[in-house]
Amino acid sequence: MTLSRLLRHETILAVLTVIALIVLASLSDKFFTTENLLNQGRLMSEVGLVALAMTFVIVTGGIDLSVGSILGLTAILLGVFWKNLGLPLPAAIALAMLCGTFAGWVNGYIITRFNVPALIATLATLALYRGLAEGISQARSVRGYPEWFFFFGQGEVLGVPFQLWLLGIATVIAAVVLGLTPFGRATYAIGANETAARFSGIRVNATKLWIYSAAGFLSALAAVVFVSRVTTTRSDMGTGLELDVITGVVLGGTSIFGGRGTIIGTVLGLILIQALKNGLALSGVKGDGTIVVIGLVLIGAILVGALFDKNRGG
Amino acid sequence: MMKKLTIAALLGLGLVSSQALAAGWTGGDDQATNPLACDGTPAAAAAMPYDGGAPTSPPDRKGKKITVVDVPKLIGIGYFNATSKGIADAAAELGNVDAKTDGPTKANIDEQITFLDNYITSGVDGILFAANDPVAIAPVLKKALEKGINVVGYDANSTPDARQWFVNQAQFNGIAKALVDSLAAEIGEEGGFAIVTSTFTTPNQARWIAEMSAYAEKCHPKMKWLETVEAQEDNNLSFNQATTLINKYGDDLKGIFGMTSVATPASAEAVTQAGKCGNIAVVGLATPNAMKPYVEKGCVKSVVLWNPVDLGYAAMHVLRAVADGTLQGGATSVKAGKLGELQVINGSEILLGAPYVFNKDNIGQFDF
Amino acid sequence: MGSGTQNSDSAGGDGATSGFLPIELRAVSKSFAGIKVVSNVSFDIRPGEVHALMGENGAGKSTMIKIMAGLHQADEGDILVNGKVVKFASPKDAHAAGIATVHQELLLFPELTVAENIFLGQTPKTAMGLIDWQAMRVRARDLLNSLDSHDLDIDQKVASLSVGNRQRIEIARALAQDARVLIMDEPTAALAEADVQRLMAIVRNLCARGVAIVYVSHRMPEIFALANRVTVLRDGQHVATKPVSEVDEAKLVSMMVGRSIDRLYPPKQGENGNVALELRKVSFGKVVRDISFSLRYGEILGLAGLVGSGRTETALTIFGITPPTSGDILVDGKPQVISSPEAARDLGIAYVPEDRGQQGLIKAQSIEDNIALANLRRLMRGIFVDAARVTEEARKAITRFGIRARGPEQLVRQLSGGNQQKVVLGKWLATNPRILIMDEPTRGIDVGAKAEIHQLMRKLAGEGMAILMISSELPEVLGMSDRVLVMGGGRVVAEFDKAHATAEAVGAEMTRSDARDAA
Amino acid sequence: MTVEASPAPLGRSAFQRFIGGYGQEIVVFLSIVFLFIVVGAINPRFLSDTNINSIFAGNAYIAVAAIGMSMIIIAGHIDVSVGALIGVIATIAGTLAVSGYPVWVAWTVPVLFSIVVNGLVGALVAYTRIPSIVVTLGMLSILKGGLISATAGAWISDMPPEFMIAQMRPFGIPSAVYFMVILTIIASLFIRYTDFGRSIYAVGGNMEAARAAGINPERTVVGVFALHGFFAGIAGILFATQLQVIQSTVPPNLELTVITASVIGGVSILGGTGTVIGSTLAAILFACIGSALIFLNVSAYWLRAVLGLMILATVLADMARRRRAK
Repeated sequence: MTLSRLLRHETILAVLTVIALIVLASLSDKFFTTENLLNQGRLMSEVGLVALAMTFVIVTGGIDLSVGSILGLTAILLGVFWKNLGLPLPAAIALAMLCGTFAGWVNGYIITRFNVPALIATLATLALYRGLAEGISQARSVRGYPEWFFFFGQGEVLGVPFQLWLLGIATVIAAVVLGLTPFGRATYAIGANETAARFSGIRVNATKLWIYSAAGFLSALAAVVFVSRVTTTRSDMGTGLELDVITGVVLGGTSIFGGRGTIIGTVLGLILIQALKNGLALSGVKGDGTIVVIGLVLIGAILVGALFDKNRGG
Repeated sequence: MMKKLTIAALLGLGLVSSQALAAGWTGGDDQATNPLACDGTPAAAAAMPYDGGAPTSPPDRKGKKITVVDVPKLIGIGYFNATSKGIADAAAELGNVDAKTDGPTKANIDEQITFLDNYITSGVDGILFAANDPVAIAPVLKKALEKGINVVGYDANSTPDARQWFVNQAQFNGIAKALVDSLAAEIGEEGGFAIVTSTFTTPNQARWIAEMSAYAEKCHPKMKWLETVEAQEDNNLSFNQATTLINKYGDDLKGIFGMTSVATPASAEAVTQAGKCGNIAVVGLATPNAMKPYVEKGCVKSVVLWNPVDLGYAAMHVLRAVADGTLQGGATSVKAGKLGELQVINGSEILLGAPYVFNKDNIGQFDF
Repeated sequence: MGSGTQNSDSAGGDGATSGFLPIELRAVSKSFAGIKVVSNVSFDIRPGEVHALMGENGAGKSTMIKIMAGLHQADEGDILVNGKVVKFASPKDAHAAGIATVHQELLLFPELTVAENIFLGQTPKTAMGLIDWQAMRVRARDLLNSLDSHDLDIDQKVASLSVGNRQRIEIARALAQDARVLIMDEPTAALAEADVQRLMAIVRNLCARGVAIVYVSHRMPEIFALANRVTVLRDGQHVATKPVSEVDEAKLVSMMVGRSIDRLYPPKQGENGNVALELRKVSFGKVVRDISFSLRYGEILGLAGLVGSGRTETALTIFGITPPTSGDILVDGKPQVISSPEAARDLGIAYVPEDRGQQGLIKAQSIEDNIALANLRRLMRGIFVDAARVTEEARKAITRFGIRARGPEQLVRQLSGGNQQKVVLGKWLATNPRILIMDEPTRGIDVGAKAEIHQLMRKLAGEGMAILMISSELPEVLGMSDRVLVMGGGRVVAEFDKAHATAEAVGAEMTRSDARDAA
Repeated sequence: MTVEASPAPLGRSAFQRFIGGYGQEIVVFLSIVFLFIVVGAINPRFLSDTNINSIFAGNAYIAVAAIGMSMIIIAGHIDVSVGALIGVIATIAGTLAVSGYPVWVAWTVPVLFSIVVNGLVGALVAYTRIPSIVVTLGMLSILKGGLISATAGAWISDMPPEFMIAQMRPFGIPSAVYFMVILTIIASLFIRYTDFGRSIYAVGGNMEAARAAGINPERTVVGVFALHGFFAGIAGILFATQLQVIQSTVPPNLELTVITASVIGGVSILGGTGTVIGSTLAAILFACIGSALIFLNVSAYWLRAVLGLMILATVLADMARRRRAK
């Protein structure tokens, strides 16, 4: 009962995704090919990684607008640590990811310690982190990374893009943590009723700190993949990422009010968006038309979900 | 308390920055500059071997109808509308090209890559691009070459091996010279000026500013750079930033450089609305249509730009020539329709010509 | 308004002619999703009377109230106002007919001022049709003064007010509407004793002005002190409407429950054991000051006092929500640092909080999810939550506490108040606590469920559990406690053993402490 | 607490009520004064009438849009599509103006369009209970994509001079400033002195209580979105007529600026409280900061970091103030 309740939106979404795939495949014979699909997987990896963490964030009833800025900041730090400070690249990567995770932790700290609504706190850090990226880099790009580094963003393992493996593993971990562990239960409980969760002995602040740090960590991981994929570092990387990520998560059925949502839904939401972007482009629809379609699908899918909910009573 | 800290931090940053500025003008990049001679003697063009890439076993496209996609930095600004028009004109003229323009709505490297990737999959014959980042775009362009697609850049280059040819509207140092000389002529050798650019990360603008800085140091050493401000590709922000500069420097500000086709008209507007026409010169890169009102009123004397319609036109012709196999590595010139023979420089670049300086007398003749 | 009340005698006698009844219900029925929650109910309300509406939770009282308030529309039957059939499409229509409601959950706007809360929806206007704030403030002051609430600041935001004061605002709000019928849904459920007295005075005051009151409460003493007539509902059916003089408590209960219930508090079983919990000069800021007491295994210690006297605050300090700023807490004789509810739970302390909906339960989740929440670490297999054991644990609780539910996966928000409370209890008892703190354990719970919970508390104490009970219902404190502590101004002001804990003595200490607090 | 403040004759004094009701607004106002004094002391040109004029005029359209946004947030909702909407309005207005329609048509039709579009958004939010952030996120895509599809990004220029309402300068002051000031005053009075205005607070503060008080929350939500559409429409017209050309694209990040102005102005993101004066002051504060940073020679590279820091500082100061108030 509970499961079916949670899966209701996901079911609609799955049906919608399948329909979209069929329609798109019939519109262009280049769409449903292994090569294209794997390539699309590569392109959605960065958004996907961040969306996993964002699902947790939104399930707790929060939001994180600063993920794109954290991605930019991490990318810049990676470059600066390596080129300007002369650290070995692996150390630079590790240190930059640590900083990205710390940026996420700072979000969590502001939110839990000062009781600032997440939307406001991360609106401020959205500007702050991007500003730090610009200030530290002085708007200079860092290029000329060694060849081995490009493996993260361009390499393949068993014919599948490396970052798709990364996304797959992260997805499984996230789904397991959210669906099957006490941490996941705590996440839902916090989103549904934070006070009651605290009164039940759930460590609310610690849980939130973990989640925002994880959002920072996954944004940082996405930054490494991104830098490796495009072979350069710029301070404007990841601009606007937050809207793509939030659209995917919300389309996936996670309630923006918290307490409800699944990783499966998020993954379906991401696939649907990526399939639309790619499939419509392949069938000759221009980018601006695709944006309109995605907006309509977002409203439509949530609308259908809401109507179904109403019909079942509750 | 918090506020005091903020102010302290703010002042601290201010100090830091003013020291850091000694090196060059804010907004310039850190690559080597190559300022032209002050008197305009052309630099000796060292012949370079072809350094562009080559598509892997492309099909024979000679004379056949090809589909071409043009992915500019972003769509929805006047400049790329003009290049897009040039491409469409050339395609219509050639008759055997099916060309369309598509791209991101923001100058975003990631989205541009996604667009290119999708078009590679959909199986186009040729790609025209203006890169948001020369390095970031390289992998996806190389992928296109591997698929046997002909790749030609214009406006903003990629690393040379990631494309076949690049149509260069004007060399960076040439633009820099034209801009700085124009402003010096208007405000004199000792005037103070400021720069309104898009963002510090935009490669072309950063390159120009660096070259301008180098050229000014060499040829107009007493001109006083005041500061550079960012204004995105946003009309209103450009206007506000330019207005603030005018208010801040008062009579010390004699001129403004607009580095983009958005910033220049907005700066001219700011000067107009501040009632400073004739006191503050505006020189910059811009499309003639946006500048006509200011040039005709005499508020702006000269606008520097190549003709973007011609740029798109040339790029399309180059792509056709590449597809037909008539343009190959080592060539010294290429025929580009009504533009005639264009010269090959730097190994794999095709020079559109010298930058064009629009003024009151000729601006009425252009419509783009 | 006011012209139609000429035959309102203050005692609410039976002389009213039906043509001028402020409200009359005829054979009203209402179904939700095919289930009939109210079936064929008829009664009337006379001017100036207090009409008690009674019944167990789920009997249909709330639905009846909502129908009268215009929030629900009856499927069948008629509502008559002044003898005319009316249709209430929205609360606005009910207001226009002179019917106002003081909802149990106090429907106020926390961020708006007292004055505005009273008048929102019917603000005084200037000649230009704009809101006349000055007139609004003057009238708000007058209304509150007429309710003997001179101390309420009309410019204060409601967010910072106590429950009793919020209720006064709701009543003032009803008066501002010139209400002829005032429906009060469990008005005393969240009130401390002194506030209850004050409320009863206000109710009498209103009746004297000719306002009819529909009074819903589970508390018998109030019914007999206030009501003229009583209507009893059971399972959506109308059992009877009688003058209060014709019934006694036992009779009312049997009408409500359909069977007789032992209303006696269960006696103590077994002997006290060792000291389970000891507080030594524990303080938290200014709300909990120098509290010292000890609680033994097998003992039920009652904590009495007015709302705001520091009872709940003390419980929160013990439970780690607001860890003590000074003093020591000893569990089993060992000093412990309790910095979070988690730490408290791990020491075997459980807390059934005062606000069930906000603090006790996650209403949007199922019974099993709620019960598992405090027990996650115990219900694991490896690093995963063992779903089967979660369900099993919930089944056990459902059986053990007689929770009436479709099954472990039913959502908590669909349960009645009593059953919800049992879920909270189930959650905490599943942690195998040795010390149980129960804050208002039977607030808003019907008679039947109340008795069950009292029985259960006794049984647990008999099995050796140490229980600290906080209650605003004096009879409950006296009936259940082995020992009573009275709090006031954040301090313990008096202690009584069972023999000396009389209503008079404890009540006197409670109010005396109130005076001390104000000083 | 059962013990309330000691009885006053009626309530609090007018001064106490002012401080209590406009805490955050006063903070923002003092910040503006503070900036004027400090920056003015360092560089007196900051206080020149031209600079003050441009500070007030430059962000006037943001202030006007933030009036509507504040109402939306007070009602417990949010609109992330306002930037795209303003871009669309500006384009429609410009297109009408260059197509030879009378200027009053070019001014009013886009505003009506904006009211209708946002009214529909409001209806979707109110009657289907889809969170407003989701609906407006979708609208953002639709408006943005639709605008580019329709215009292909062609700039609009050569608009008739009488169309350029934001550039008119009655009595030497930019007309955008009049719009900002007058609309703020009207909106403040409206939201304080009309039933509809108060119902916005009621719905945002406690939806069920509002319903019980005889307010129709759905209608209020539709109304407040339509009202927001009105202000966004005016903002769009000001935006369109500020310069000689209209870019006919979506102004970048405008929605975030507008929302930030509302929030810094003291509107709680949780709904139910705030005023429209605060957001206007905040929009002016932003213009002040933007200008001050240039005047103080803050390196442009660090500008955004400083702005973020200041937003954070304001938010934390507000939180501290609220905690003290409790």
